[in-house]
Amino acid sequence: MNFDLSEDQREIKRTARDLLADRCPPERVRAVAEGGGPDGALAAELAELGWPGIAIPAEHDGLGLGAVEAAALLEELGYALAGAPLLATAAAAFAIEGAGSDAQRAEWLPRLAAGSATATLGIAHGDVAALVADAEGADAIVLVQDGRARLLTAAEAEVSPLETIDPTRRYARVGAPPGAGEPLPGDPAAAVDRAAALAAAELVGVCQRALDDTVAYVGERRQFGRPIGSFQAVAHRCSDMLLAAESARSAAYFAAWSADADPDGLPFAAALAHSVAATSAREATASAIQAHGGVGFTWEADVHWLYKRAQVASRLFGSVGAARERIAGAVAARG
Amino acid sequence: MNFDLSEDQREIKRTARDLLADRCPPERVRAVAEGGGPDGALAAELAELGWPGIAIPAEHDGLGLGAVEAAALLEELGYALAGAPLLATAAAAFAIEGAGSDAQRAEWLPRLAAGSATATLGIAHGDVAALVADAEGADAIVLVQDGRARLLTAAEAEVSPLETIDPTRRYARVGAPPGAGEPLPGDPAAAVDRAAALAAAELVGVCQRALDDTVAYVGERRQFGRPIGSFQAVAHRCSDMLLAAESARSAAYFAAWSADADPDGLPFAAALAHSVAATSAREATASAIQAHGGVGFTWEADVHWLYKRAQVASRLFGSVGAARERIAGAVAARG
Amino acid sequence: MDLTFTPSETAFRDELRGWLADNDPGPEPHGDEHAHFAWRLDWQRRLAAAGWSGVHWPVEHGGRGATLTESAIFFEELANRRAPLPGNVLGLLLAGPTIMTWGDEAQRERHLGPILTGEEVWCQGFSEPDAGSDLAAVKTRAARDGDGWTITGQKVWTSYAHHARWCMLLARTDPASERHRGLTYFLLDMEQDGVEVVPLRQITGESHFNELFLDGARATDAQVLGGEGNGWRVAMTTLSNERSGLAFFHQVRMRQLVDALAAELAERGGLDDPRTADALADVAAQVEVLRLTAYRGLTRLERTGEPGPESALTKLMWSRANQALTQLAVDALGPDALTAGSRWSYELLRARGNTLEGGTTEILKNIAAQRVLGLPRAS
Amino acid sequence: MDLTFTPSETAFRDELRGWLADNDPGPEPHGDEHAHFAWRLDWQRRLAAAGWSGVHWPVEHGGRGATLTESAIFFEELANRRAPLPGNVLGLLLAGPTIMTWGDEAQRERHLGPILTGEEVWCQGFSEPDAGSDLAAVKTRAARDGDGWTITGQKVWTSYAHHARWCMLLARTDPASERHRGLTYFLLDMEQDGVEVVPLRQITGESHFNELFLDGARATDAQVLGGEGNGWRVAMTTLSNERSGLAFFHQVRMRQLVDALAAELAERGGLDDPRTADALADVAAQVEVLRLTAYRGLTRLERTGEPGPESALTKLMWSRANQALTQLAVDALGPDALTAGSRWSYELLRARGNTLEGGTTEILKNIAAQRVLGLPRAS
Repeated sequence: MNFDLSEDQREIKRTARDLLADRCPPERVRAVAEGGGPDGALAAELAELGWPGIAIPAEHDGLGLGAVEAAALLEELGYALAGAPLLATAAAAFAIEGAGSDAQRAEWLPRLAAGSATATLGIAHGDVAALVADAEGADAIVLVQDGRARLLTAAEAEVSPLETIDPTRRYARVGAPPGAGEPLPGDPAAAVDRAAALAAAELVGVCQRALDDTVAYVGERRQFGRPIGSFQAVAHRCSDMLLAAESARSAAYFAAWSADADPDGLPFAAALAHSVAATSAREATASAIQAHGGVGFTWEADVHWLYKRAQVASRLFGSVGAARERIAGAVAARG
Repeated sequence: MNFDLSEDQREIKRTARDLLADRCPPERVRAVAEGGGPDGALAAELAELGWPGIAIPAEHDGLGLGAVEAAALLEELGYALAGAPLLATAAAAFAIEGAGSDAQRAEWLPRLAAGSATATLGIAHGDVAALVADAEGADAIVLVQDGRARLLTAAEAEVSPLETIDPTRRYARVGAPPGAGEPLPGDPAAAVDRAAALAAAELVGVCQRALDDTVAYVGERRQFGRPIGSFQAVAHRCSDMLLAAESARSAAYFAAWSADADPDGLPFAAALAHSVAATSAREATASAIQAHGGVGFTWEADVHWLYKRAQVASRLFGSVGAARERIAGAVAARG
Repeated sequence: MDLTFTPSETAFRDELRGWLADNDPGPEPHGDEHAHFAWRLDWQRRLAAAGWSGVHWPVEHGGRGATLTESAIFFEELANRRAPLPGNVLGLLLAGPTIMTWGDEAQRERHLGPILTGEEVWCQGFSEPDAGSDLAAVKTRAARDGDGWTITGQKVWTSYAHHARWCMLLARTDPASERHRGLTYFLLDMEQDGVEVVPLRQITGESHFNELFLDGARATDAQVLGGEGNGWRVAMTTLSNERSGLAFFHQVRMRQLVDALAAELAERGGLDDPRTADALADVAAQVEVLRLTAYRGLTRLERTGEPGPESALTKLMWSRANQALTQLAVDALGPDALTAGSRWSYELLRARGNTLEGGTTEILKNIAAQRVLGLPRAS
Repeated sequence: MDLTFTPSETAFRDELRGWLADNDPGPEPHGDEHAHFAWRLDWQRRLAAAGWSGVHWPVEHGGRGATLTESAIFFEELANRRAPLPGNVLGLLLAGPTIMTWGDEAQRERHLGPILTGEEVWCQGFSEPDAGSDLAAVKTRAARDGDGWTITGQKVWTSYAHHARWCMLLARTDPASERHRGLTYFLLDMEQDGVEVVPLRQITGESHFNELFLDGARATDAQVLGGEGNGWRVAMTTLSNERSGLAFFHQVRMRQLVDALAAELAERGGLDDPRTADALADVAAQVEVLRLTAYRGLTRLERTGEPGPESALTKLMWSRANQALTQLAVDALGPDALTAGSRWSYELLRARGNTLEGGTTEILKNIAAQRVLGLPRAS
């Protein structure tokens, strides 16, 4: 029993934190968001480092690490609100690896690992996925629909850019006529769960950033002659944010570990991670705005990007309500 | 537009507050609860004063006042956790007055007003009402079932005493074979709504008592060298309790006024009062225990009676979920 | 207790309704903040021309002498008709009544008329960057300079400053003073060098608030309101007028939002999900309680002349309900509702300001605890 | 990261499971608190006889030398088998480790054995009526008296006091001292005049806690633990041992409660209501997160020797989850669940204590803010 990152995994996380702190300071995040993103230079640099292929098997030229390592990385990308499409590519790679044919794997995974191609994954209802991350410019789009997946090239998919309240990432609505693209022969369910685990990890980073920025602010900012963090209402708000962040972290890491080591437990763990991380991230980022006082409501304070990311990213792989339904089903079944 | 008690109504409330403070101090409430209630002496005294007949028309020997006056009284009975069956009798009287025949009114209302008979009302599903206040010893029991009501005498009803967590009042399960008792010819819906308005008013009193006792305690009790009420976490908890109490009061008074003056608005107002008062009372009384610290968890501190009353009384005329369904239906309909 | 209107209140409402039926504010301009404000000012001019501006002002000052209830009705009916607030809302609700209370004849004469018509717009210069919720920490300095004053400092959250001709300005005239003492209330002319207005962008992308930089701005003795060193008391008059009638405008707007959400959900079948219906009922109940509590506060104010606990609570209720409502909308309507510029995503973001503007939730709970419940202050 | 057990952990668990399969604690006595406690003491005697008492104690002191994970497994398995906590749980978790850390040879020799077997039960005399959550405000006075001490004062919330032979007692030995200084930690013999135990009835009707009145109680110098004036540090050792293994017992119990509620709801068709299913999922998720976070804390403690933020948080999670769970049960199961003495009504009332016992929610949030997040203390 060891429920913590290994030294190697912590090293990945530290490296990512340092690199992204340098490359994605708040000014950069704002510039990307105001410029409509994505951050091409950053994406290129991360591809150089092999990050897009972190969880792609070595036989397909990836780094061959696991979902836990990918989660550690995604947490830092969320922490920095980095404008690089790693979550999208990882999600699509999971699907191609897990449900694709040998030929599909050989065609796509090495290019995704190298960053010479990007991909994304969307959950479709009636041939349309309402919210897909980084679909514009993606070379491949995996649409999961009623338990089956198909792979569309950029030419085959109908990508309508969607300007959401979260401009730190590009989103789109993606449709495809019935029969367009080529089917992935396998069951994509596990890949969607793995993607949900990584999305949850990204939200853990969002929670942690909201907490860190808030703790720093309320320790400095003075009112009524003392730092506002010494007011119990503010201090307890920060404690609640800590609770939210650590809850999300427990659930997201658990889902990532399940993805690597416990396939039977993955559906429950992924639903748990989605539900807990989404709730935590919304609460923690709303709290961050509140704890910053009037300043938190201004564009320049930058905490709003976290709130906006939390709101939109929570919906990427379904609703919290749907995740809760899966949890309730699992609990009823084990009774 | 005047949304406040009139001077006469405030006088009724003040009189009740003073009388009950004298007759029902915490020691008395505890004695009644530990002895299994009810408080016969108190009930007799209140009957002398005509309180059971406060909303019974003068032509039936009642005081002929309205639901607002009754609500003001019930609020004080809740504030004191008085062990007298006035809510039950008022609920039954509403049904007999509103849905009964002339003969039924003439038979029962004068006796209920005089306190020479008591009655109660229960919501039945499948011939059984799961939770009825003060049914033991009641001379008449009105069972409302699928929109129709029937009146049972003590001999006709099967009353099984129910020991709930709230021993400040007696509750029972009441069953009756199909066809037992005599039907009330009219529609009892408005009577049930009026009863719910009074139950909500009673819970307003419970909220207010929880607040008053807590404010008194945290103003006195010192820790870390200062009154605990000066800690922001405690102070804000009290503010939340105030918010809960005033929310419940707004909703309960509105329902009582609607009962007197706006029959069309009553169903919505009653559901609102039930939902808001139940939620507020549970929150405020739980908060009262918490704000009292470890002492609040002791039998001797007496705040637990308020919590227990809030839990059980919230269910007297249906669940909060059912009230919410009615609210949602009303909102959808007005859209 | 009577939640219906009296005959005279009904007459007032019907007269207003009649006028509103004939006087449409016209379509709301979207996207252009200046056009939007011009629309609101024009609306105020039309209200004023018909005698509907400053309804709660005494007749002697050009108002209609409306009762508090009539004033509430006025704002409710405006909202019911989806008319905007008058452009010079701060002048009507804050500056005007404060000048009536503390102003001398010349000040009343000079200012009240242009406030009523909207000819001169007002803003409020109380908050400062370092002071935040702590009003007594005002640092803006007004120094005696010949027969007038020279003012230096910075204000923040000054809504309408970029449209305003005048500012209700709180500044420290006694440099040795601390906290509430040594403050003076100025009627500051915004049209001068030394006054710079910089818009402050909100998280919604709009700029409704401003920073106000004062660098050697001038005020005359005649522009001091209520006397030198008396600024705290004058400011309290302004604050006690805050939110009075507006609660009723907000309350109707909240109800409109609830109804709009219910309609949109019903159209999509969203109310078939009992979870959504339950959450909608919860929010609708909060909004209804807000309405009722606002009326209770109004009655109390009419009866006693003192605001009761209700007035401290409606702001808390409103902000909480609006945040819950907008989150529900986004949850229940799905990704469509998260589109930038869509109604619900705008409302979601805007609602985050509700627990900050006009007194943060934390400050309002302090006030409720100390002033309403009488709890001891934190030492 | 590996959430499976190592071979040695599995071996430990299997050995324990094997023993538990052969050794049933027997039916839980209901309604008679003394019989219930006797049952738990008997259970401890059987655990001790088989070498399963004090599993986390070093072998040299009669324990099993279990790792933290094994200790967690021990408590989980106990809960899984619905076995009770050992009767002398405060001796095993608090008194024993504190005596190992601070005791001299004679104290260890005298006390550790009877703690392990349950022969001598311990209680904890820290809290006082006027001190509440403020441990440094201890007023109980121990006065030098010949070659020993005479102790006068009052303690409260002393669970097990009515069964205890010994008490971990914190008293002030320097009457001029303030706050943390001048306190001394005594191993107080409860079997003497001058010690009176008065049960404190809880809102559930039970009496698991007591008031402890000390009126001239005696202690010898040999009964001082860790030296005169060093009581605060010794007490901190006791507190840092609090809740360690118990979190895992609670966590399994919470999961059992979730499962029991799910089964009861399923039987009545309650889960067909999406509102109920959603609320159940919420609570189940909280309980799962509690379990996971407790494991993360355990790993951190094993790796660094220092409890991480997790240990401060699991108590907050547990208390919140249990209050939500029991309210849901009562809401969803209807009036039946409100019957006095029924499972769910008992759990509902008992859960109110969760946010008070073992550190109130307010104190734990202070700790999280100051010690974990490094926020400034309130002045």
